[in-house]
Amino acid sequence: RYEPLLSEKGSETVEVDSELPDDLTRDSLELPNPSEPELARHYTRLSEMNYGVESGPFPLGSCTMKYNPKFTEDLAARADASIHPDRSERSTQGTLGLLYELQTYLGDIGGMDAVTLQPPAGAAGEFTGILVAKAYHETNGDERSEVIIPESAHGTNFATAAMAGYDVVSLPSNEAGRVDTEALEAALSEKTAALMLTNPNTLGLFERDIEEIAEMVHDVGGILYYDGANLNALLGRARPGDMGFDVMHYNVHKTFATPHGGGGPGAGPVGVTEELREFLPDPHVRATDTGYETHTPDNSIGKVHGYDGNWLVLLKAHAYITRLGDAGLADASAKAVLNANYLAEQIDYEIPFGPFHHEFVASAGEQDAADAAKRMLDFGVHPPTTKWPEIVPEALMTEPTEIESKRTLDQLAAAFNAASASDTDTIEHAPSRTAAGRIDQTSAARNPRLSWQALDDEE
Amino acid sequence: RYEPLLSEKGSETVEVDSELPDDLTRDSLELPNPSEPELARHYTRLSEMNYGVESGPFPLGSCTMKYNPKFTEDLAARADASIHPDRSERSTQGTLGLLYELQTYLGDIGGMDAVTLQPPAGAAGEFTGILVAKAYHETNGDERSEVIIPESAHGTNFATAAMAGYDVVSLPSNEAGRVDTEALEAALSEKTAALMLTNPNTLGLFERDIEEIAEMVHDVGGILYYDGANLNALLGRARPGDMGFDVMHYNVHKTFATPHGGGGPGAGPVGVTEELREFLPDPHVRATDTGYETHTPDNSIGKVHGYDGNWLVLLKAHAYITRLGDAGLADASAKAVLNANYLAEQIDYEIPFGPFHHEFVASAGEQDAADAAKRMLDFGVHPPTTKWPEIVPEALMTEPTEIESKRTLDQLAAAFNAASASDTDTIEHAPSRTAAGRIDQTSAARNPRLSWQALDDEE
Amino acid sequence: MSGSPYAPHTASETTAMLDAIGVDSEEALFDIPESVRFDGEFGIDAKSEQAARRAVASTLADNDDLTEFLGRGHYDHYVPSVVDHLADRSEFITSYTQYQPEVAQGFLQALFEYQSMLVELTGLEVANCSMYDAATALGEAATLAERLRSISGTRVLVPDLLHEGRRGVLDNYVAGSDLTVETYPTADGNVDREALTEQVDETTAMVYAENPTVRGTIEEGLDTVGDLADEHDALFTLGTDIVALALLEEPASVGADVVVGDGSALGLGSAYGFGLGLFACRGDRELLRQVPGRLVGASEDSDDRRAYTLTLQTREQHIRRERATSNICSNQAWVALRTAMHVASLGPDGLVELANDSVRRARETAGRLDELTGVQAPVHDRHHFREFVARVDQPAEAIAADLEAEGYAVHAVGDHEIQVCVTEANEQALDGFVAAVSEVVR
Amino acid sequence: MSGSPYAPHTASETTAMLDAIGVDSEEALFDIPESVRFDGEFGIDAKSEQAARRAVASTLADNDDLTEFLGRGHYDHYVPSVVDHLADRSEFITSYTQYQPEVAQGFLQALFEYQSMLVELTGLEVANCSMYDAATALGEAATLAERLRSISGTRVLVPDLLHEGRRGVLDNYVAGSDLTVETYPTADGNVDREALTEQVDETTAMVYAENPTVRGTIEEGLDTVGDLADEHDALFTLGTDIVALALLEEPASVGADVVVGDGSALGLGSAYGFGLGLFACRGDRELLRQVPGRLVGASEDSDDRRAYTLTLQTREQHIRRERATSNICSNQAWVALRTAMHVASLGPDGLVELANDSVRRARETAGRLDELTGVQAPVHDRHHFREFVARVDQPAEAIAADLEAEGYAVHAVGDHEIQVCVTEANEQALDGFVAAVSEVVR
Repeated sequence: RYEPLLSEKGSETVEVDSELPDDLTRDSLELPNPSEPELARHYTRLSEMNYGVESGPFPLGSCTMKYNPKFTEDLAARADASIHPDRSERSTQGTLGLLYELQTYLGDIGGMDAVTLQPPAGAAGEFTGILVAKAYHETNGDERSEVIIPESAHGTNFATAAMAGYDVVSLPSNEAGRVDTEALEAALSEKTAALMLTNPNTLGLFERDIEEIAEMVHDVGGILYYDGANLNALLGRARPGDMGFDVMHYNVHKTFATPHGGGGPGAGPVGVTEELREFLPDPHVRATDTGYETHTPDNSIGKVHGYDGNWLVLLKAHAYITRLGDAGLADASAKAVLNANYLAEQIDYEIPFGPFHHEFVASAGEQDAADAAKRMLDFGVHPPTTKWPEIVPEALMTEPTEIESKRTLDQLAAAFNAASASDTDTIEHAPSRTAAGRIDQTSAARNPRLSWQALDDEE
Repeated sequence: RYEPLLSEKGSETVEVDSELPDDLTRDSLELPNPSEPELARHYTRLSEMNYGVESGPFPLGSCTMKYNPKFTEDLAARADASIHPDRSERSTQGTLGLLYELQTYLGDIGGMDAVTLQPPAGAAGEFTGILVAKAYHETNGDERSEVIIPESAHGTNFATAAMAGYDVVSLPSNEAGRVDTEALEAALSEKTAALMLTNPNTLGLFERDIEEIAEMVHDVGGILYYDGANLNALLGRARPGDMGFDVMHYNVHKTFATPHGGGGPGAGPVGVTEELREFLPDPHVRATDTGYETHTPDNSIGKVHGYDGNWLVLLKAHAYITRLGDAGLADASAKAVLNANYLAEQIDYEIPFGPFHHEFVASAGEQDAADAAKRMLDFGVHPPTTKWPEIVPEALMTEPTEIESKRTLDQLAAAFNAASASDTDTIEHAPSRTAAGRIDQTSAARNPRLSWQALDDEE
Repeated sequence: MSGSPYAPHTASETTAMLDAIGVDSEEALFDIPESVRFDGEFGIDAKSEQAARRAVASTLADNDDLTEFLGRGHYDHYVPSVVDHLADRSEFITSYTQYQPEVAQGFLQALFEYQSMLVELTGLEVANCSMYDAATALGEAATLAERLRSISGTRVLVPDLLHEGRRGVLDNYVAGSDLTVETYPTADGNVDREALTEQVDETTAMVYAENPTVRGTIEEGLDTVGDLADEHDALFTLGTDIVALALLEEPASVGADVVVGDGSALGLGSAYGFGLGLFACRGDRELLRQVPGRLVGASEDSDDRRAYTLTLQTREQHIRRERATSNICSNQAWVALRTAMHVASLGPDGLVELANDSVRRARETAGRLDELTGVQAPVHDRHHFREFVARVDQPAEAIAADLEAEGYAVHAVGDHEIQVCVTEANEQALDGFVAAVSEVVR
Repeated sequence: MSGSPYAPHTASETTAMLDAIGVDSEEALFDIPESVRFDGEFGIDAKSEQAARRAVASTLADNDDLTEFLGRGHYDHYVPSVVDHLADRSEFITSYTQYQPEVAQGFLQALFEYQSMLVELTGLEVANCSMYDAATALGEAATLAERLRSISGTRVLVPDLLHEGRRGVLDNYVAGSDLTVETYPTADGNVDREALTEQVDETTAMVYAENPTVRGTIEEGLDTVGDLADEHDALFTLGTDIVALALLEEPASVGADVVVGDGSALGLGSAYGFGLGLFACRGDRELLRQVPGRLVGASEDSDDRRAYTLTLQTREQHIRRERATSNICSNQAWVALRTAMHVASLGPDGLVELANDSVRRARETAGRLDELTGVQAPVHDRHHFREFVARVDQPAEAIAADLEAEGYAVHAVGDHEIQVCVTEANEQALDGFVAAVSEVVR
């Protein structure tokens, strides 16, 4: 059903009068002016037109849509968490203590020697990690110009490398869906600043040759970077640091269950080996004899966030890890992998690669994967990630996470199978049972209307 | 859409083992065992099948469905509000202080000399008030056996009088929809313990003869009781105490915007004149030179709640009054009356009585009022109270409250008028756009299935 | 601020609405005789949300920060955060009684589930969520007994140790009836069954017992009390709480006809006595006609899909008026929603574990206090649930006051008796508490 | 506790699932070489929700309870409770980026409304909600300048007083580009327009100025800066915040091409630097192709009803990879939702009033401090917004430390300069603060 725009419910234009000279101020301001009850109804209705983790299964591959424990929200809402970043360290021992503990937890979980919490998102973590690699090479007087990235990697990897000024060398997969070590050998050179990898990769496959890969990268003086998007497969089973990775980022909004918030905020802490610790961003939290303090690492890359990162998100991640502990974390990965494998058994679509871990990529085959996904919406579930990675034709990239029960997985499989069994006409016209029908993306892009003012102009 | 029962999603039977002797314990316990994500989804879905004030207009006559300010919830959630009732008074000065202030606010608003906050609901307030009247008569050595109640009064009035051991004398209305003073004269006698009145009455009409009525009741030694259900019409304009009422209850979940909670909890504080103060329930909060304390009034009727009433509800009412202040309270009534009168102008159904205040009673005429209400559901609004008071045939008792905007009232009027224009077949089969179709009340009552165990037995 | 912050009217809208009505001021809409118009002030200043919040919080802050070891019918159990978040969804908390079930299926189903949980926990067939608290539920049980044709007596028998609040409310509930309330003695905390046998006869309308008792003891042989009531055509009403029900003898199995007590021990935590009264009873026709409170039943909608609705409403005040089974209208539905959520969150395992912990904590804590010079605990040679009475050599009031000065709250229940309640909410403070007791009892 | 509390599997379900897969243990599903298996421990004990909550809260409680008079780019305004309650609805906070718009209309519309509010406030045509904070938004603005074909220069000019965090991030954002960052001088807090005129030439890619400035002064004659940038084909990027936008000159009217700054001054309150970066820019074709971040556009669904969708996605990393306009993926959508709610809650009246209060409070507070011996305020002979710099005779660090001991936090921004920010969040503590300052400055 349709909910009018706030502006359609009533706006008001006020003349702006002030004690300031007129030439310093604007003349007027027009904005919606809903009463609080109207406001509450507006956003309540909007929320009802939105699908979240508590609406049903949300098996978006590589997104790790877990349940977000409510008590972490309560902690984030505490008055003593609401402090200004420019306070003295003496007066913020609680915040610094929690950040230090989280650094330690993440270091242990990833097998890394030092962790910065400053990057405010996974992509920001990648940027930070690549800047660290760059600083390392520069400190060594080493001019390097290339970052190697498997073609099945997350788009952020490519964009990040470019943002840091590197040329991107794209690496094909082998027939088994993993890194082609021969192609890697060919790509590596003294120009190689880093290889960015996800493990398990976006097909859910563990890179079994990871130690050999690490050795190859290190042999040419490169840095091995771990994209933490798929860390939920490995908690307590394997650690990037132990595999030879030098730098990694963590997506706390994936692995550590902080809410995705409709796209964010997340947080993308970065872990490094001892050798790279000196390059971490400024400031960095460390323990002292009497408490905690911040300092600037010796060869710090500087700042990647205006302050210290997405604090309240980090706080929630801390609370989640505190709650689960070793046993809970290990079980989370075990059940995530169990769920992916069980779900895969129940669905009719072909799954070309395996053995996979916490996610798998099915192929919609003759169907358009995007259409198949729209059809799944009609069964009250959220569809998987579609059309990516491209190594699987018409990919349906599926990650149920550990939070789904067998019963829910069966329902989800039924939705997959109903889509699979649907004819072309049906899926092309799906969905039919959602708040909105299929939305025209082309006209949105061809004629961008990005504000209600643009809509008004049109009329 | 259908959401399975928790028991259908999965139950578990556990053997009960304990350190206690076996004969003191039960053998086993079977209950649902949802995981927290499943639990969250279950209740999220259930909530989506429920209409609240933030879903749209909720013009239930005599129910005063206002917006419930969120900040009052935050205050009720504070740790320092979560205390045990058996604490010392010295350690609970915050709670006692708030209760004392609320007593004072309510006394001022109602024109009453003393207020008890102990009754946990409006009906409990009525019971308390009638017990006070009874104690007053008994203290005077006065045996009285009857309570007079207008036939248009709330059902609770009758039930309360009976519960307190009184015979109920039902009083007809006059042609104008108000108390028939001649009939009242005839009904009054030295057997009259009390007359219970609502003003404005359930037709929204102010009892213009209230002073004469009070004099008549007082002349026979009776107590005049004010049912506070309609107090939202009068805030800052008139006070029951000034009209000659001796006892009154307040519905804080109506007038003072605490949430109705799907039927409760509410709170029903009772105000009395100085003469009746000594009969108030035990304990009663009063101020001392240094703070606050509780005491037992001299001729207290005793307890009407195991402890001190619905504290968190009272806290929210206090916060609401604190926020609005004199000006806000007066404006609330002004806008409530304005809204009722404006809405009445917009609807096609006949409204036989007036001038009304915060609510009016329309007649569905040839239509069945309950059917008309079901039809309104199809337009996304909540219908008014139906078939009551019976003085209006096929009554649609309507109270929009002050929170609705002109725009919303126009939409609500459109729903009324659409129902009014619908044919019999349509309204008899309404609603058709809700989560459930028309529900069979008769079979529910004829074959009571009051638990999932009963449903299982049936299968 | 000149108006209600929750009224949306702009000045121009107000004018337009007045014009549509045909009057020139809001004032003109009030049909109130001059003589009873109010033109005074309450003297309450309007405040911003921020200021109102600060004002109330500032007064609340006058409550001392004590660790409470208090119980006696009102308990503090840890409420999972998910309960708060779900119960606070506006569709639940701002909704009304379900008179339009087609748009209230969510709350109706939740209450139906609550009823079902109570059915499982009590072994009885019918449960409601309408009672304000344990005391009013007890009062309603008594008047129910009077209404039942199968019961002819008028005497209500209650234990001499009955909580003062419950007794006070019961007295008021029977004030309009022919019932009288009498006490029967207890022996070492529990029902003195021999003495009770003496007191029960054909004039008895109801026998009331509690398990656990107000002093935390666990009853033994309640089935004989059930039999006794049954033999004399009296209603057997058992008082308990929702945690104890998970562990102690099932009320139905000891012959209870009605169960009352505290439901909000789960779902609400300490709330200054605010709570939820349990109410469950047998499901035979006579009781179904006479039971007080709202009941949710299963039915079908026009498409023959399962649906829920309030049912058996002809018992209620809005239909039956002075012949209603109770005057209850506003009830405790939202608290029941929370309680059901908490029960579901625990599951049977968690609930039984919590109940077992309640036995263990009382035993262990009594044991630790008993080791102190100047304290003997427990006073009653019984099994305990969650709480127990301890004898102190010093005056109990002084002990309680001294403990309060140390930051702990206990009950003083006799000249030399204190009562101590331990749950997961205060267990972490137990070492400090025991140390404080050891200081103050000397 | 042996497993994740959020995994629902009973033992029998796990077994059934393993059977269905055809393996006999969860272990067997992990295709990880022995050599990289981890069999150590992290040493983190699993905790109950209650214990976990207590543990985190207990550490948080080590933060001192100070009244903050802090700003400099991160502000504490009172967030109405309704914002918390609505934004925390699980359909919003637990949802993902809107790749399936048919089930994400709610969030998309809310973001579209946010964009529209920014359009009104800035006078520019395009706004997004993707920037992490003011600093990263500034960095993105610089790299946007580099991508624009209409701009040929490489020098980014920023004020010498630029906040250290913003400068640091900017330096990193341009590290992979050909851009260089230079400062231009300020005069009494504001842009030294004469000096700037000297510096701007055809090699200039972007001129950045702020209004209000980091020292709280309000700029005058920004239109000349806009003209200057325009004349030399440089991008004019203006830094500001969402409250100031309601009062100060509209960025479009002074020639700003891009607006960045702090959005979370509304909606989030003090959050240790966590926030939302504003980002708005002109809407011409070239900018539309090059703008970073997510954009929501209006479209129609299959029934020709208005609907919303992410649009112009070909700019983004998941499609364009290394040629994307930014690497942004996870963004600040939920903070933008909160900011939009807060703006809507205030309405234009409330927002302008809040902005005017920000001018008044800074002026009045500076006036009160100026009366004290040992303080001169404000240092800059300018109009101020929300905050101002004061000169203190004693060393600023010592003053700040002494004030902290009294329960107040201020910035020490120079050897003898403190900076003080006043909002409705700390205004009620102003008397105490001024008294404390008068004590410590002597």
